[in-house]
Amino acid sequence: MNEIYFDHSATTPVLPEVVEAMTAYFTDYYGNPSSLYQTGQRSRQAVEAARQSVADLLGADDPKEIIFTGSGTEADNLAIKGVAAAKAKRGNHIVTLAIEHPAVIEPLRHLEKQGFKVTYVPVDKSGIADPAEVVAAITDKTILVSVMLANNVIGTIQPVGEISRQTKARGIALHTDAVQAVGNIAVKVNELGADLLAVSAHKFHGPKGIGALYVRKGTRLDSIIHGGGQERGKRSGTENVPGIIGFAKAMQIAEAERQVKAARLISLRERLVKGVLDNVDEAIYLGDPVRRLPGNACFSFKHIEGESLVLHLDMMGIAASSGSACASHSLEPSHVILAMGYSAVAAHGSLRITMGRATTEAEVDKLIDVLPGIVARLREMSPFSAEATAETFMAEFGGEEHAHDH
Amino acid sequence: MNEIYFDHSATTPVLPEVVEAMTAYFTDYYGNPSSLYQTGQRSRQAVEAARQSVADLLGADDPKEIIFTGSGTEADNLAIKGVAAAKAKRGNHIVTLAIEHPAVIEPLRHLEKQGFKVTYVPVDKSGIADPAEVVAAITDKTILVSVMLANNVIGTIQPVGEISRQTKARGIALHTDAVQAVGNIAVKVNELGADLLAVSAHKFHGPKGIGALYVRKGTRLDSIIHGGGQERGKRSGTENVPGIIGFAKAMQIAEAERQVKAARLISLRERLVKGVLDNVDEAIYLGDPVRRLPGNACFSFKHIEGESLVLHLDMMGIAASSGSACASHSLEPSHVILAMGYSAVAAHGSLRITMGRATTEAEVDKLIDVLPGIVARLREMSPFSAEATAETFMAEFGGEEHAHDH
Amino acid sequence: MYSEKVMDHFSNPRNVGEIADPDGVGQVGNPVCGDVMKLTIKIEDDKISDVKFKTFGCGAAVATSSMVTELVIGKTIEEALAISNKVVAEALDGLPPQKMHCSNLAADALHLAIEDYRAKQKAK
Amino acid sequence: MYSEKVMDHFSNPRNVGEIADPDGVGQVGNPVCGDVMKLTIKIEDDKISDVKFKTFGCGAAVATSSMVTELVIGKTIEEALAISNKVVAEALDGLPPQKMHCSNLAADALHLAIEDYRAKQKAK
Ligand SMILES: Cc1ncc(COP(=O)(O)O)c(C=O)c1O
Ligand SMILES: Cc1ncc(COP(=O)(O)O)c(C=O)c1O
Repeated sequence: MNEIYFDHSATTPVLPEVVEAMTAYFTDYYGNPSSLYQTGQRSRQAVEAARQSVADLLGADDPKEIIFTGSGTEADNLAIKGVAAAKAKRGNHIVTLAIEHPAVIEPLRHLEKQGFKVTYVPVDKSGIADPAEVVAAITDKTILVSVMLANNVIGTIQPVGEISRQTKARGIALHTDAVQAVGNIAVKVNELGADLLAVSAHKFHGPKGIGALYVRKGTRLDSIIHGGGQERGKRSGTENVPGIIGFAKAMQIAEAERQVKAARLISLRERLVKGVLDNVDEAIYLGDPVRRLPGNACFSFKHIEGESLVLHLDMMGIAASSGSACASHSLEPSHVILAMGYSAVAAHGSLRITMGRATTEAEVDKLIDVLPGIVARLREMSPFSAEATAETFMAEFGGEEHAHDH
Repeated sequence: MNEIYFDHSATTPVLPEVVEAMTAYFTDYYGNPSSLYQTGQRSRQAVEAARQSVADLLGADDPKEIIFTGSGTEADNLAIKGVAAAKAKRGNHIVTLAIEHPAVIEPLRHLEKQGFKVTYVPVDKSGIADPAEVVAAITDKTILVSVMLANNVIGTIQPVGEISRQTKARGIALHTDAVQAVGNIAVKVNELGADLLAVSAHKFHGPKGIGALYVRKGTRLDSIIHGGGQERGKRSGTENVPGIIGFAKAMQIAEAERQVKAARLISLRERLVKGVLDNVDEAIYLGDPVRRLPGNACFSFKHIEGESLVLHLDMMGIAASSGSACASHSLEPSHVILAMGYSAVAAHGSLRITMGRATTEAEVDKLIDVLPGIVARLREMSPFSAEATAETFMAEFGGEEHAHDH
Repeated sequence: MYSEKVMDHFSNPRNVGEIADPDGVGQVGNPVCGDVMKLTIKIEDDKISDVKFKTFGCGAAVATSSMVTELVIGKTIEEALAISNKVVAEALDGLPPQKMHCSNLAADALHLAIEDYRAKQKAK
Repeated sequence: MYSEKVMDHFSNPRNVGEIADPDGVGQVGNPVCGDVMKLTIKIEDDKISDVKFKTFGCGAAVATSSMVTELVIGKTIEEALAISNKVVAEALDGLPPQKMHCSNLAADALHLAIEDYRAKQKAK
């Protein structure tokens, strides 16, 4: 196990209070919420109370607007494919950002294969989209605009509210992937003007395997998992009762702690950023310095590769991640950092630090302490240097490309 | 809460050992299995060990053949829509049974809207399909045969192995919904000859919200939830690590206990069936007396309606369910009982008793004791009688039909 | 799922049975849908002096039948005709949405029984 | 994810650096893919007397680079040419499947370095 955990955007530990809230629903209140008898109705009531709580926390008008799913990814898939199927007759065009999470990008790629057209709006160097550009991409055929609220790599917060004013005026559904946002910044569906909004519990100290999609009343949406008709016919399958209880409990705690936590994380982040930039040469602080998640600090270090950085940190007990190719399932360099206009090499050299409720100043200082040495060691090993950069290498050895068929 | 639980086919309590196995994965080993560092790799190893265990218990050749999903319903959806999408170019015909669970029927109805043709093979009065009829339904265009292993209402076990010999010979994928079977009867993918097989943990004392699909090597299958590429690209979304651990642990225990439990449940069931048929007039024991799940006993009582029966039992602390219209999300009478050739009224008068590992003789005797009184009371209240049957009522008042648009 | 009032009427249904020589009979529902109600009424001086029901159906069907008999006894025919299915559901503190349509037909049975009574009166 | 041997070579890489006046240089990979390896070799009496590497890349890339240098020192040119990427991966007790293709290029770099040496010999 790692002593220091700087990867809260990947996942978070479930809080003991949350586990405790769930436990009785495994062993005692185990009834199927669709069952008529008391043991079943006990589960039904618990699920509906949790739904009400989640609706309230999101500022939704009606608990019926909350659909529980098996993950944040499923919530995004349901929003995108669900609207596409329901509105296919009205149009076949969808607008999104170039920096969306694969949970949004991949369903869209899937729709593209079926004849939908998707516009991937770029972002600026700080990783933020221009609302005017998003709106300008809308055509007569547009049925959905999907703009993430907070980015998972660089933590930038997108101007969803500004965009929704326009989509609303044109009667186009607006989806926002708020998986990284909930628990970290204010997320209120009416302030955002979102018609659909995806959440995942394990990002705010709830359990893995439970997500939710907010669906504004009147938004047409087809189901993507068919069966017994649970969740008002939008998501069939026996309800994950303990998961739903844990989701609501974790969200309640996260929301109660949010503002105090955010202030603390922002000051820790500033300390970290200053420490890193002061102590490591040729380091870039990626993303917007202000419009970003409180706990996110993302860097790129010249001439070195992110996975190696992550492995060296791991050997010192520090858990962090990289937007680097090798750190994820895909071997491509982070499409987010590329979309900001950085080179593939800069993207490979990225390190993402995401702090959370238990992060301490001492942990930040430890990172500031060990990072320069690791970077220096990797740079020593790097074939790139001030003279022989990746760019000159590319010019010389450009033919050495190999197919990416994995 | 109900003191006596006779609804193990709806769901089961999670065993304390299973909760215990999961707990550390909520709070301590919480890493994202896709993360490189130790906390992540610890989760990865646990997930892969669980996968291996599930593969072994199912007699699969390779743990890669196991895909974890968010429910049994999702596993069925993935099997059906996944094969349909992957093989749409080869054909558009699917064969299934008239008595399948909505987790199979509804994805098929969805495919029918997209131009697929589905043959729903009938069953005999005992609720079992004739393998020859299933095979006879296969055409040049058939890409999938989906035959449930054990039925959820009447517990009948279908001749999947006999059917698979034919599908294998013709190179057609065979899916079997084994959600009710696992933990109750032997389920080995090679003996069954299944190419796809769906499982759900909460049916055998594992947690809700986690299922699995076995996919035989070489079976072409598209994903239905797209994103980060987890589960070998077949099911994206951060892995539900505690759920997967709980799934494997529950399945290990269920399999270890299975044979002893089955023998005990069969004798309890015989006691129950004799007790009910001896003490209640005009009661029908539905389904096959031998080829059925050990713990399932399903009845139909003339002139009365199932939900009322279930509510009266509930008032006496007994949890049971009905194939009745009102007991489920749909208001239709059980399509399973109708498919066996019974009338809608008989279907409405059904009571499903499903016993489990903790069921005792005393509980069975309690049911035998109270049931006759409840049935008598409801019959007294019923407008039907030996003279005025539902059939004569239909003849007289046939015009009184109202639309089922809910 | 059901309110306490529904469960009260379900577990202790009022006026179960059939009047031997009724002045009016009303029967509604469809066995295929799972709900059939039969109401028999006795009328004296334009008032409902007695009413009994028999019902095949779910908890909601039984409870609405029972409730309608309770609501109607002693009422004039005009008052009884003002009782709608909605009134019955409200008197039971509401019904689950999926039960509103099929299982809430007791007032219809009542109205049919009154119609039957009037038809018989005319025929005399 | 990585074997102990990979992690050993990753955390204590052997023969890091660049030979000042090499007899052969081999460079492979592509910065876009995230893995670039540069091998410099010294040849004496048809044997590889020294080898050093510099690598930009992930754990697998660093470990395979280190491993190939260890495997090759003291070998004849013929023996060195028999070392394939597969041999290197096996010497490390295997690599994760997704790392086999892009990050396992050290043997290619070695072969290019030998080619470079031979080309230079011919040019002399
Ligand atoms: C035969 C059968 N298939 C599929 C399912 C669906 O499983 P789940 O509720 O876990 O999605 C069930 C139970 O609900 C079932 O009995
Ligand atoms: C922005 C964003 N969207 C969606 C997801 C998917 O969530 P989950 O892994 O719970 O499916 C994630 C995290 O993985 C995320 O960061």
